[in-house]
Amino acid sequence: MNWLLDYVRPKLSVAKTEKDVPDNLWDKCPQCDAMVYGQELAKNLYVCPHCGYHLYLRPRKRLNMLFDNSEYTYLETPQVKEDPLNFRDTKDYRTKLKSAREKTKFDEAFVAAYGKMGGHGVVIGVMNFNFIGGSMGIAVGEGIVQAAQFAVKHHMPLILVTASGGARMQEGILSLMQMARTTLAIKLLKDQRLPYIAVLTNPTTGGVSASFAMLGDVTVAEPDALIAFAGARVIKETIKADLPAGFQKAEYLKKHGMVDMIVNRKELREKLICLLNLLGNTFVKGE
Amino acid sequence: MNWLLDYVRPKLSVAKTEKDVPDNLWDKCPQCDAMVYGQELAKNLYVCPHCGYHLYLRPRKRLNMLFDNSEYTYLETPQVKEDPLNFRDTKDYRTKLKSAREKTKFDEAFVAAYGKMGGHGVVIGVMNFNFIGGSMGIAVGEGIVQAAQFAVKHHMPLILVTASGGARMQEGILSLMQMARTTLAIKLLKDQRLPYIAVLTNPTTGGVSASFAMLGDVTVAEPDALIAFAGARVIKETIKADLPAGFQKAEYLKKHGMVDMIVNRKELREKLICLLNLLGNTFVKGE
Amino acid sequence: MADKTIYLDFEEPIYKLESKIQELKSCCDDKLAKDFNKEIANLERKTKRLLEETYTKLTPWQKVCVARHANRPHSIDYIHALIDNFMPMAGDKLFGDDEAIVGGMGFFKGQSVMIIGHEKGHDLESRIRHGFGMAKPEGYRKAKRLMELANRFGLPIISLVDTAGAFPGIEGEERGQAEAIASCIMEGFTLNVPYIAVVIGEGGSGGAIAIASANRILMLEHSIYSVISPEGCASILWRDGAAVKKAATALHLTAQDLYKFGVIDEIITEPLGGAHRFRDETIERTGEVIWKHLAELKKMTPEELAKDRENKFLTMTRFELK
Amino acid sequence: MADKTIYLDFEEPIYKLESKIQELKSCCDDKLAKDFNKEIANLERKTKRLLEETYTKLTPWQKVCVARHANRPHSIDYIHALIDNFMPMAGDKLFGDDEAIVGGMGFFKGQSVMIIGHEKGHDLESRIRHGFGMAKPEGYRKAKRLMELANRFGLPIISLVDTAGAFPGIEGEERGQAEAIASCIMEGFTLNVPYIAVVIGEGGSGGAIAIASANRILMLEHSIYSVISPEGCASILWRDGAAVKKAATALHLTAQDLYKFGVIDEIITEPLGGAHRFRDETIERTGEVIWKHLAELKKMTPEELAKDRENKFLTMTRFELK
Ligand SMILES: [Zn+2]
Ligand SMILES: [Zn+2]
Repeated sequence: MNWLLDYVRPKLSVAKTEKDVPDNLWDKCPQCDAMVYGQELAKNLYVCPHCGYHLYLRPRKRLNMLFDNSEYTYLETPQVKEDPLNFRDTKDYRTKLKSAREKTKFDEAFVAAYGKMGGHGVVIGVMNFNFIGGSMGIAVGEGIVQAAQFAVKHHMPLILVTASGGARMQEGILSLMQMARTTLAIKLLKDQRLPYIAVLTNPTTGGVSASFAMLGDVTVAEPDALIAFAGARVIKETIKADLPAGFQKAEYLKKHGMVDMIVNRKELREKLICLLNLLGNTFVKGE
Repeated sequence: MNWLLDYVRPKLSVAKTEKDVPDNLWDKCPQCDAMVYGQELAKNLYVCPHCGYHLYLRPRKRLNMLFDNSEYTYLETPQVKEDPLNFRDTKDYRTKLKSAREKTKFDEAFVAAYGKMGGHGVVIGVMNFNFIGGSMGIAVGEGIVQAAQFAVKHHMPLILVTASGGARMQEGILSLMQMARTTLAIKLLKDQRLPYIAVLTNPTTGGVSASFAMLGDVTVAEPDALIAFAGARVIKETIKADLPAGFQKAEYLKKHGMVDMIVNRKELREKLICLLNLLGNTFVKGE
Repeated sequence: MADKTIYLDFEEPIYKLESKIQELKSCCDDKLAKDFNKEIANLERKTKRLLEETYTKLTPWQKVCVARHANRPHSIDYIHALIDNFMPMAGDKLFGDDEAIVGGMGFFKGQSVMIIGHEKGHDLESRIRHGFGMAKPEGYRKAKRLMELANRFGLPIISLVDTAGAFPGIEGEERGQAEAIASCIMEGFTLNVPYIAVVIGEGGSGGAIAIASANRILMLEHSIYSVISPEGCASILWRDGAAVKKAATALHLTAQDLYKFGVIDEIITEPLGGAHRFRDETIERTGEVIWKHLAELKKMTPEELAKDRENKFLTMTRFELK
Repeated sequence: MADKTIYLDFEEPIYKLESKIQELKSCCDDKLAKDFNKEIANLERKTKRLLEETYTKLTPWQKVCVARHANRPHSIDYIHALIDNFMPMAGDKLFGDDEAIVGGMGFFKGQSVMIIGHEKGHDLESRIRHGFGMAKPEGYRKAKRLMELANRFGLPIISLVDTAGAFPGIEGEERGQAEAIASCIMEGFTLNVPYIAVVIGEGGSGGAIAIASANRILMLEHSIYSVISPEGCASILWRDGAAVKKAATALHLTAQDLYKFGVIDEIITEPLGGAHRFRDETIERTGEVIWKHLAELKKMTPEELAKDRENKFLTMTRFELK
C-alpha cells in the first residue's frame, strides 16, 4: 500500500538531460510591461522579478526545475493516428501540427518523464501550451493514460502540470473522448492508492479542466493562473454583463473551494517534495 | 446482496394491533382554521380536507397506516438509564418524563415495529413529537440503534419517520452523542446494502436533522414540513432581518437539493412500497 | 409534447406535399372523398419517397437540425413511455436541484433501473425550468449521487444524453462546473452495475460525456455527439458564423461517423422522417435496443462490468497505425 | 497570539496580586530591588496558592469562561507548535473554502498526519476571516474531504474541537448545514485510519461532534463539551438568560463529567492557572497525550480501527442499570 516502500527502479534507458538554448536578450512582462533580461528571467524561473507575474514556463524548463538535479528520462511519446478526421478549416490540421512541431521541438502538447524528486521516484507530465494551445487530442490523452499506466506499473506517484486551451477541436469527438480517458487514467492511480497531484498553471481551461485537472488528490495552482471551464468571452456574451474581478483566476478558485493551495513557482519544487514526503510516510496497517 | 431474497421471518412474538381511542368531536386546522370533525380527520389521515394541511399523526396511527393490514409487532423498548444527569430546571426531568408517558401512553419519543409492507419485511421507526417535543435522548438513540441492528440481523430495510425538536437537553452531552450513534446505526445498514428511507415530517430539526434524518438513501418529506438545523428564531436574531418565504419548509429543502420527493400522506404508503419494490428488485451479480 | 409540426428548411418540399394532402382531405365532404382518394394516395406515396430520399442522405448540418428538433422526443418522453412506476428524485444533497438533469428509479420491462437524462423542456415555461438542458454543477452532482445510489443497490443505469453543453455562466464556474463534470465522468468508472448511455438528440461536449462514461454508448440515427457545436467551431476556426455547415461536416459528429471511429456501440435506426415525426415508434425501438444491451451486460459480474468499461475507454481511439 | 492578559471576573484577586507584583518590580531600580525581593517572593507564593485554589475547584460556569478565554491556544497554535511542514489545504471542491475549519497535512513527531480543527481567530480581523469558528456546510465538507484523503493514503487524523457551534444562518440552512454535519459524522465511521479528537476549548453541539466521531476523544481539563450552550439552555428551560450558571451545572459539560460518563477517554491536565496562562506547556502536554493514543491506535489494523470506533459508539451511553 505504501508506494515509497514498494518503489522499484524502472528498467529503462538512463536519464538524459538537455541544455536549453540560451534565451533571447530581452523579454517584456505581460503584466507590468517591464523589460527583463532573458537570462535573468530564466534564472528567475520565468517569474517577473518586478511584479511576480508567472510567465509561461516551457516543458523542458519545467521538468528541469522539478526533478532532482534536472535529471529525468522521457517516457516514449505514444504513436497515435495523425489527423484522424482529415480535418481542414482555413488551414490543414496536418500543417498546423507540422509547424507546432517545428516551433516547439516536441511531437505533441504533452510530454512525460520519470526520475527522482526529493529522492522519490515520480512520473511528471507537462502540457505544452505552445503546441496548438496545449489542446488535448488523442496524443495528449494517450500520453496521460500511458504516464498513469507507467506510474501504476512502477508504483510511483504522478504529477501533472496543466496548461491548455481545452480540447483539440480538429480531432472532434475523438478529442472529447480524452476527457473520459484521462479521467480513467487518474482512476487507475486511485485504485492503487498512488498519489496524483495536479499542478494548474496558466491557462487551464475547457475539457482539460473538466477532467484530470480537477481530480487531484491535492490541487496546486500557480498564482494568477486562469482556471476555467467555460470561456470568459462566452459567459460575457451569454449574461451580457461584466464579470467579477479576478474571475476564474487561481485565487478565485481557491476562494470557491476548488484549489488547495496557490504556490509561487519558486517554492513549487519544495512544496511538491513536501507533499510527496507526507503522502508517502503513511500509517502502515497493523504495524 | 438482495435483501428481498434473503428475507427470513424474525422469530418474535406475533403481531398485535391496537385500536386507537375514538377521536374527540371537533378539531381546528392550524392552517385554515376550519373546524373538522374528528372522525373525518382520522379517516383523512389527519390531512385537513379543506386546505390539505398535514397535521401531526401519532405513532400508532402512522404505523397502522403504513404496515399491511395495520399488522405489526413492536420492537422491545430499550431499557436505558433514566435521567442520567439528575437534571432539574424549573421542574424535575423525571416529572416531565412521567407526564409525557401518561400523556402519550408510550415509554419514549421513539417506537419501532416490524411487519410487512407491500409484502416486504420492513422495520419502521416513528418519532413521537408529543413526547417532550420528540427530542432525542439516550432512549431514542438506543431505539434507533436497536431498530437498525434488528433490520441488519433480519435483513430488512429500515424506514424512519422523523418528528423532533432536536436533542433532549436534559440529557446533556449524552443526548448529543446520539447524533453519532444514530449516524452509526445508518452505517450498519449501509454496510449491508440494506435500504434506509427517511420520511421527514413536521417538524424535523436540530440534532435529528443533522444526523440520521439527512442520511436516507432516499429522502421523502411530507408537504410543508419544517426541516431545519438552526431554529428560525436564532437565525432571525443573528441576522436581524426577516427570513425568506417558505424558509426551511420541505419545498424549500427540495429546491435546495436536500429532499428527493415531497409526498402527500395519502400517497405515502403506496410510494414507500414502490421504493421498496425498486430497491429490492436489484441486478444480481452475474445472474 | 409536440403540439404542432415544425418544419426544418430542407423539409420544405415535404411540407408542401403534406399541406396539399391536408387540403384535399379537408376541402371535401365524404361523398366527394373517394374522387380524391387516388390523388391523395399518390401524393402520400410521393411524400414517403421524398422523406426517404431526404432522410437517407441527410448532411451533417441537417442532422444537427434534426437532432435539435423541438418535437424530437426528450428524456421525459422516454421515461414516460419506457419506465413504470417512475420515482423522480431531486437534488444533489449539497446545493440545489437542477432540473436540466432529471432522474430517478423505475421499472424498465420489470427490471428496476436508475434513469438519468438531460431534459431541454418543450415550451418556454418548461425550457426555463429545465435550464434549456444545460446543467449546472448541481445537475452533475445530482447525477453522480443517483449513480452512487444505483451502484449501492445494484440498479443498472440508463443515461439519456441531450444537451447543447454544460451551462456557461458565472454561477456554474463559481460552484465548480469543471470539478462537477470531471467527478461525474469518474463516477461512471467506479460503478459495478451495467451503465448504458444513449445519445437521443444533441451530445454537446463535456456536458454530454459527464453522463456517458458507460459500458455501452448508443446513438439514435440522426443524433449528434461533438466536442464543440458547429457554431462554436465555425466561429473559432473559420472566424465566420456562417461556416456552420462546413464545421458540421469537418467535425464528424454524426452517429455514422462515431460508429466508424469505434466510439459508439450501436446506431438505433429512426423511422424514415426522423424521431420527431415518429415519436412513439422511435422510443419503442430505443427501448428494445437498450434492453438487448442490458441483457448482455447483466451476464457480467460487477467486477467484469467495471473492467469492461475500463477496457472500452482504454482502447478507445487507439487506432491501428499503418 | 495573546497580546495582553485578559482576566476573567473570578480571577480578580489573582489579578490584584499580580498587579501588585508588577508594580513592585517596576517602581524600583536595581539597588532597591533586593529590599523588595522578599515581599515579591511572598506575593508570588500567594498568587500561586490562589491560582491553585481557584483552578482546582472551578465551577462549571467558570470552566465555560476559561474554555472560551481569548488567550486560550487555538487550533492554529497547536498546528504551529506540533506539526512540521504543515501544508494547509483549502476548499470542499464543491462551493467554497470556509476558514472556520482549518486543515492540512503535516508531520507530527515524524508521522505524517491530517490535522483538522475549528479556528476562532484571535483578533477582530482574523475572527471575521475564520467566521468566529462557526463552520458553514462548506467547512464540514472540507473536513470530510480531508478525512477521505487521509483515509486513502493511510494518514492518521487528528481533529481539534473548538467551536460555539455550527454557523446559524440562512446560507448555512440553504446549503444543507444538517446534511453537511451528518455526512461529516458518518465519514468518521467509515475511516480505516486512527482518528483522534481533542476538545481544546469549546465543544459546541452538532458543530463539534461533526469532527469527533473518533477512536479516541480527549478533552483538556478546562474545556467543555455540551449539547447546547449554557446561555441557550438557560433561555429555553429557565426562560431566564441569567440562569447560565445553573444551566452550566445542570448540563454536566465539564471534562470531568464527560469522563465519568465514559464519553471521553482521557482528560489532558492543564497547568495550574489554565491553558491561557501556560500556552506552550499546554500544547506540549496535549501533543504528548495525542502521541500516546496514536501509538496505541497504530497497533491496530485498518479493520480493527473501524471496528474499534463502531464498538465505542455502540456501547456509549449504554449504562448499567440497577
Ligand atoms: Zn512584471
Ligand atoms: Zn385546513
